[in-house]
Amino acid sequence: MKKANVKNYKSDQEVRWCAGCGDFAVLNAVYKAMAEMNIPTEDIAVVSGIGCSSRFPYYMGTYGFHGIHGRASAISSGVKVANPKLSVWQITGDGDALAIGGNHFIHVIRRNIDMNLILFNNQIYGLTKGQYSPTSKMGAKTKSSPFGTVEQPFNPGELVIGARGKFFARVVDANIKMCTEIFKEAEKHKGLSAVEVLQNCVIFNEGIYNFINDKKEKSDRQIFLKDNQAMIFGKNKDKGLMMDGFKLKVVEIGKNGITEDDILIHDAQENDTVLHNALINMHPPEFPIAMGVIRAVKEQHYDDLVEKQIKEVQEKTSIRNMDDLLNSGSVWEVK
Amino acid sequence: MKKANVKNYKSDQEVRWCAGCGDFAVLNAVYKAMAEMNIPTEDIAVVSGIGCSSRFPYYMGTYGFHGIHGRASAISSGVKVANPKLSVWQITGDGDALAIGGNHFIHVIRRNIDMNLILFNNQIYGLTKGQYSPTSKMGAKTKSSPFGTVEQPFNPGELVIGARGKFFARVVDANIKMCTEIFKEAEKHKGLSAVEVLQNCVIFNEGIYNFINDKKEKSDRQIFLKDNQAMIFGKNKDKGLMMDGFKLKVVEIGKNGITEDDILIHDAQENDTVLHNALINMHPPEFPIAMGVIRAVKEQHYDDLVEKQIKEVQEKTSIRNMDDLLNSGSVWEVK
Amino acid sequence: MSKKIDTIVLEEVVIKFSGDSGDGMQLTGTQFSNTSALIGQDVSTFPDYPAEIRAPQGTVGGVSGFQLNFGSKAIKTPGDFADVLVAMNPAALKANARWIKEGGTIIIDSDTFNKKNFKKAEFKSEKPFEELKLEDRNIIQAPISFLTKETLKGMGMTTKNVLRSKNMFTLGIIYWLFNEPLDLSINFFKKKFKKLPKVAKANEMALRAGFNYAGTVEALPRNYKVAPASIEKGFYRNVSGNVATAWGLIAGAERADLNLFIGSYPITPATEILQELTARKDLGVKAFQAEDEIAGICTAIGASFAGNLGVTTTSGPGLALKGEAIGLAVITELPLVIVNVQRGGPSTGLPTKTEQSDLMQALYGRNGESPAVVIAATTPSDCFYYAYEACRIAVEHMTPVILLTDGFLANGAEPWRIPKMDDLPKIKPPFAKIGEKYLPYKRELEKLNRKWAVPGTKGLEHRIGGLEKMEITGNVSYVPENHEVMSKQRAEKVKRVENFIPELKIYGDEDAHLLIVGWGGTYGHLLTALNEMRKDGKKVALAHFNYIFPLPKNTFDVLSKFKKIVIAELNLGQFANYLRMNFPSLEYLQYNKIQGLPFTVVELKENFNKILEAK
Amino acid sequence: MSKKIDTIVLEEVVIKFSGDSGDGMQLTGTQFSNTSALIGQDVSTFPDYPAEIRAPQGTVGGVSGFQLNFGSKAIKTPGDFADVLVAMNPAALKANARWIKEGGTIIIDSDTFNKKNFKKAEFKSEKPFEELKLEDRNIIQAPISFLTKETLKGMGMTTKNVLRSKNMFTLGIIYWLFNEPLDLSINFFKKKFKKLPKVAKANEMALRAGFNYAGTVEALPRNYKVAPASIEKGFYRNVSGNVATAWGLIAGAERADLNLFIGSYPITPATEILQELTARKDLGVKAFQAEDEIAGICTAIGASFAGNLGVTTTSGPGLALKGEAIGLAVITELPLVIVNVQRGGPSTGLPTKTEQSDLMQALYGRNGESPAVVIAATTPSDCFYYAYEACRIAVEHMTPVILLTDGFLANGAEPWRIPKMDDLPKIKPPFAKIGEKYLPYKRELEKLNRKWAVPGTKGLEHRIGGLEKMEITGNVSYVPENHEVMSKQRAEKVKRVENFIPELKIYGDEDAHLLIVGWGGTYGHLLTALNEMRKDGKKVALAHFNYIFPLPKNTFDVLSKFKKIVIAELNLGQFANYLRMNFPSLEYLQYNKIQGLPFTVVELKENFNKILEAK
Ligand SMILES: Cc1ncc(C[n+]2csc(CCOP(=O)(O)OP(=O)(O)O)c2C)c(N)n1
Ligand SMILES: Cc1ncc(C[n+]2csc(CCOP(=O)(O)OP(=O)(O)O)c2C)c(N)n1
Ligand code: SF4
Ligand code: SF4
Ligand SMILES: [Mg+2]
Ligand SMILES: [Mg+2]
Repeated sequence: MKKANVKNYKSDQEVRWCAGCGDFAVLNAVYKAMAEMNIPTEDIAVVSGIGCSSRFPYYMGTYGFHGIHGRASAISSGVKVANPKLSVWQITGDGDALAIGGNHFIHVIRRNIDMNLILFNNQIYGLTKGQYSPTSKMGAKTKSSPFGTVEQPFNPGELVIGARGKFFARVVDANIKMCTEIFKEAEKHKGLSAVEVLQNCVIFNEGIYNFINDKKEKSDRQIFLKDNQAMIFGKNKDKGLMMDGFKLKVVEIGKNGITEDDILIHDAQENDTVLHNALINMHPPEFPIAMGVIRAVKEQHYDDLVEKQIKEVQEKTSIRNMDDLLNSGSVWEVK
Repeated sequence: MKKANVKNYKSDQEVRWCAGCGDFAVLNAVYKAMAEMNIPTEDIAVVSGIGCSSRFPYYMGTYGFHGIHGRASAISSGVKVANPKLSVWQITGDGDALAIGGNHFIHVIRRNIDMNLILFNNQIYGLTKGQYSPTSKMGAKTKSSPFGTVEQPFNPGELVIGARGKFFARVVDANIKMCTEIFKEAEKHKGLSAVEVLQNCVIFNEGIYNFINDKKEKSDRQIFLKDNQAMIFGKNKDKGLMMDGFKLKVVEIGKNGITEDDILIHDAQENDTVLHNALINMHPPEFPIAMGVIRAVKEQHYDDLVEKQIKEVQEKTSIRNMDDLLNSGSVWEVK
Repeated sequence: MSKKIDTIVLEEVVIKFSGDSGDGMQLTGTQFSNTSALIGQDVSTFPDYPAEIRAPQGTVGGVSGFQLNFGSKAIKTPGDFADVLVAMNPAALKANARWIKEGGTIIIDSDTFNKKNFKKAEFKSEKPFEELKLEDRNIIQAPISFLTKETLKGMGMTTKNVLRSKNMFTLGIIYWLFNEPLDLSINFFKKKFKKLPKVAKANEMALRAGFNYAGTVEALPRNYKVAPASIEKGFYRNVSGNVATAWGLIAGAERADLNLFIGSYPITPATEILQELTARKDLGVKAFQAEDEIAGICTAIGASFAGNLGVTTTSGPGLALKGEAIGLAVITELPLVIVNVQRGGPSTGLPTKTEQSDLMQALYGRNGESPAVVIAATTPSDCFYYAYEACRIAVEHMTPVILLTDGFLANGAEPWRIPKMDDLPKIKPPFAKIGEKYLPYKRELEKLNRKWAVPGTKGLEHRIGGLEKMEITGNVSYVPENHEVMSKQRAEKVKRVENFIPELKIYGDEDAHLLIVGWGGTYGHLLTALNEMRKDGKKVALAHFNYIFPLPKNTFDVLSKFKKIVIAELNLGQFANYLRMNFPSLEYLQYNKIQGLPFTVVELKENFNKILEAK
Repeated sequence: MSKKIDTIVLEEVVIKFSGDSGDGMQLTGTQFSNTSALIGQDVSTFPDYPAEIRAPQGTVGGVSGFQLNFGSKAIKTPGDFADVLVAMNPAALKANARWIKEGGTIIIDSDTFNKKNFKKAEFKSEKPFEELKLEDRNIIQAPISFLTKETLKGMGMTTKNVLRSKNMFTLGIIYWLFNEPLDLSINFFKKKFKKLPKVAKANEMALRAGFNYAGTVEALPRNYKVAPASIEKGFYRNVSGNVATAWGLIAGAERADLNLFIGSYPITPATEILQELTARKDLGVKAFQAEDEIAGICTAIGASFAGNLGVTTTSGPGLALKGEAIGLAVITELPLVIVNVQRGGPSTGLPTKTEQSDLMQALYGRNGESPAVVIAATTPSDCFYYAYEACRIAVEHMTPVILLTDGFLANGAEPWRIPKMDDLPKIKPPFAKIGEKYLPYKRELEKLNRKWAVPGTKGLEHRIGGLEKMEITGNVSYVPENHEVMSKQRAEKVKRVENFIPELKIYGDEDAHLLIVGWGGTYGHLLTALNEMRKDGKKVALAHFNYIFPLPKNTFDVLSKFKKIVIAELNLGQFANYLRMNFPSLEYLQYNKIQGLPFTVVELKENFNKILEAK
């Protein structure tokens, strides 16, 4: 199948983010992923909450719903369950998904509804001009924390797994290629695919990801995980991850007798969460930050189970319409 | 200090749960724990949401607040931050905390506010007469799922850790002694102490915990974890837990050359979540279910950090009251 | 030894079954009313749960009741006061003492009237009837527990199980008293306990024993007969308000050729609607038990966007939580039905009790100028039609519709002539045409609705959302004048619903001296009061509202014909204020009650008579 | 070469600074108004953000504006139309074209008026003034970018940084035009950029250069002088509505000897209140940025239970989310202040624009009969007093109080005479007495408030909650009559607040032919319209409401004196309906506007005059 033209996926509305905002790159990656997978525009529904990132649907040439703050997961759940043949993309921010929308977020994950949840994590409330969010680092000074926050942040991947998530991936806005590839993986995965995008807000949180994005150092500071491949990283592909008791450690291949064979092989499909959690929790400088698909476990998904249950019941019942129902059970005639 | 009389902690209101409900035992354990720790009744605030279990405050001779559905964590957060010298006990159900209250639940845990959160998990909505809850097993047939649910349940402990929880314990209603002991541990722990009570609802979910509670078999089906002690269980104390790659396995002491020394030592204070998660996720019949304090990590807590930050700022400021503030900055006189 | 029995023919009787939560009074009441309905009497029932939680056995807090009113005339309410009270224990007697008619009959299980139970029920003495000043009632002390045990001796059942049939022994007594047939209940046992024939048998035996006991003992010197009512011919069934609501929603979706999607969170007294819809997988209903009320409505909005008919159901506190999202449905102009089963407020209030205090909330409980249609059902069975109406209006006018019922309607039941689906008006969704350029906020001339373009349809891709939209194109717009245009169009669209609803009718005298005005679930009581007053020769009329926003077009014309208007509602005067604000030139008196209980016909008549007499 | 300059003395001038979001117009406007206020002129300001999000540079959507009105007389509004418009680019010109007075002056940065920018601003031609029909205005084309660059050449700064000072060059022009002193701004630079002396210097140089440029070029043949206003003596400061609100809350807590606790979630245009309170750790404020609005109010309720003064702040959609919890505060009868900064609805609507459409929501947006006090502020600075009033009423009457402000007040600013805390009435919390038996729902006679027992106090242990409570004891109660008693007591308690608030005043003519009625943030515009009409010889009066529920006791007496009453509000008629429902015997005309904008005095006068003329 020939891949579709990227511009099919664009709407005629002007894109209104600040110049330099990471959101632009993600938008482009979404266009590309959809085009490369050739999903018909009419079969796509893009649903969001409120936030800078949540303006996303207006820029799509697909069906789109710009919801209310925090409710993207709930609205998109309704869309998918009502109309399961749609490819549903949920666009949300760290405030939208993890502050006001935290409940719907953990529940859509628990239910494993088949959609792609793209979480723009800029560690700030952008749209309301710079208050801290549930992912802002402890001590962050923002408009609403002039003396620094006193709250530990969520790690979105950890919360996804805590809510029984089956798919979690992490990408960085600047890397459109990586984003495109991972969005395609997310779309292919049946069930809820949560993708955390490390997104730069040039206005209120400029540079928070510079450390891991640094052009020269990023191959040492990021590890791009691929299913079934060894967990190797570094400029010279000479670093890797190994087990150390119940923990992970970074080792250098070729030193202390360590060879490539000693390095852990990534198994995204493993249902057990232990290793995935450990990977998600890796933080620089001690560890590289894990990018790519960290977890992708096949599991039945809610929308499909609903369809099946309805089918099963309907196969057995004699009640086929409302008249049947009205006349079932205890009915009597008055003559 | 002489321990206080249990009856000090009782109110004059008749306890109105169904005969045989697990809630009675928990209530008694709470009375006992408070009395044994001799906490002055006036320094205790018991805060709940809505549900059978949430009627709890009315039965306490302390300060009490029966809130609205799902908001126990938020109300109690306000109580504690406003009045940090209080011993705050939050009483909540699996519906109250994990359905409608899911957001406040994960946020009170993330913030690590110093209180005891007692989660009555009966895997059902008791008060509204028997609908499934977010902890009901997949396939559970209830009033609102006549053909069985199609949702995977939360495992509360896993969610606590996913939300960066520092203290998690699990007890069973029937074991008042265990409940009392663990409630005392929870009260001693500074920061948020989440205790999951496996609670039997005789009316709508009778017997869900029978398997692990079985008088004869329970020592094989439960493992009571104690900090710094080996993870040994079984009628004859002949079973234990060992590592198996990144997973756990049950072994028999004395067989295949395994001795007590091979058995894992429980370290509740370890900050790394991997092993705690594995323990929380153990399920019969393959594994015993983990009881007791599974995780208890010391960490700064929000309410305390708030006080400290205020003190710090106040030490440096020259603005000591509203008149000072009004006359600070750009002020001019009209003569 | 056969005795002479007088059979007295009655027009209407109120029975209240009461006992401990575990005594099976709800089942007993349902059995009696089913039998009564089946033999052609008219019936109205009202279960009365004490509180949400089981109180300890034997206490007043733990009493569960089931009241029913049946007769050979049209029955519109479950009745104010009981002709016959069944009290299975002292607590039940105490809880219901005030609801027994002068000259009424009280049947008690004398085996439970002992010291222990007097104490539990907090009697001060051991003379319950004196203490409650009920000595003059016709008291029948039957050793029901003992006789049930005797009857079922030798069945090899545990005492606990044997005593479960106490209620059927009692039912037998009542059947005898009113000359009703046993076979319908016996058939019910057989069906229900198909797999437990012993239980079926035990129930049958207890029922017959009670019947025979009543026919034998001296205590009941006569029995009564209630003739069948002369009701319209056709097929009938019993239906409660909540089930009728659920079915009306399914019917609405079916006649609109839409899939029904319900997103809801359980809450008393609305939960049964969700439960019934969950059970209706046979009809393809998609029921989503959400994590909370907000998710409930938001999934329903998502479903409507995706081309289903989205519905959400709740009660007061839940409606408060849905306010913000209702606004989203208002501005996105999607069809959505919100059912609110009112209960006693504020806050958690009296969660199992009935009230009409969510009217203002339904009208105004959200930010901005946010008009949504509000309608109300008036009887358990017409919940079906108003749920259907809600669907019709939501779909054809592309708007959220709030349907108000209440705890009284929700749990109450009555016989209902089964409608044929073909007799209901077809519902026509205003789908956008494929092939034409789709402009999301282009309005149709008549109703001002926008058109509905369903995801999955090629060529109709579009975006909607909560920000103000440019008229016609639907692009985000901050243009000041456009906001005014859109605000007015939204208001006008809802206003025009008045052209598609029936006019307001008047019951009673066109030249009445007093117009009684009501809305929603008080209809039965108001109508009965009206009829009785007219029988007494008073000139009165009733205007009862189902359509609240917009009001029927002729409302002012109708109201302004009457000199005196009294608005009777179960709140502190919300509809009265609403009418004042719509038609300030008229004068309105009020009769309000806010006790978690329905009106009684007696108090209504008393008050209306006072108003009539006043200068 | 010195030229002759005419200095013309003006009474009042409106200036609007406008440019790209990045052009620093807010700072420029603030500097001008600070200077103006400091030299004793009266000022009123209104920033006008385009939308919540930065649009691409150079587009109309991305224009940010700051309007100010200053004068030698009392200034009550930021003015309708600008005498002087500063437009830093073509988009700014386009966005504001309709707001320039006939005969007004337009100052543009001619360097930005090029093809590229015309295109971005969607001009059809390259003749923006003609296209906008502005040719007849007094147009001053200054090469501001170029001159700024020239001025700062050699400072060793990047072009980007140099251009940041464009706005100060512009400010210099305006200072010259109105004969205002430069030193206050120069001092400001020195203080603000203490650690970046180069930046301070650059700003100073640009400012002086602009001033000198204006004094030199031919384009500005004369300048103007506005004399100081004759305002009350005392110490003054500038204050915006949101900061005044925050401070009023702190003041309320201080005068009640309570700790202030705020639980809130950011939302435009209310966020600054939270931000200001977060910064006030010096005064011990506990600010809890909650995970959502529901947690915001629930933490505040918890804090009030625990003995703090609990406060929550939000805007429309957030208030909708708080409805259920407000009901909890109503039934638990705890002090609680809810500030709602109104914005354009419904739903997300026009989030950065002003509106008065949350009145009905504030009154009725929750389940059950759930009375809470509703008050409204009327100017940026009196947000302080009404926030204080909200605290006073909440604490002394033990009730939730909703304070309504709006986007116009919140962002607007004005000089404010600094009050002394000792001059404010002391607030006395009705604490329960230690040692006495505490009955949680025993009421005090005068106000009907219950007493407040703070956790941590020995002997006052008690339980409260959302279920209906027995009067006096506060035990859970399902007794029907008690519910009616409690419902009425809650209503009566709030009603009695009328005994503790000032009476309604009338501005203007006691014997007016038209009474203008307003409430909340429209005060400045209505008063100005009133004054101007009276100058024109019309007999008019104004009744402006701060207290909405309950209304001042003399409301009916006041209103009923006038033949014609018009209610002017920024919605579709909510207060008008509210008055109809309270005083149905009076007739009310309406003037409504719903465009996300404040009234203009011009349109008000026009409409009121029409009403006066109508028979
Ligand atoms: C009910 C409600 N509460 C609050 C807001 C205000 N609000 C809009 S967006 C936002 C946070 C945005 O943060 P995030 O989701 O991280 O998105 P970003 O702007 O950073 O992309 C807030 C608090 C709102 N619109 N609605
Ligand atoms: C806003 C709101 N929604 C719904 C309800 C109805 N409701 C009361 S308790 C409850 C669930 C109770 O379940 P759980 O928290 O597990 O407590 P349990 O009764 O099992 O102890 C529900 C749905 C309510 N009271 N308020
Ligand atoms: S404020 Fe930040 S997140 Fe929002 S558009 Fe601008 S750069 Fe992007
Ligand atoms: S319904 Fe269940 S949980 Fe509730 S009181 Fe009864 S036994 Fe306990
Ligand atoms: Mg963000
Ligand atoms: Mg439960």
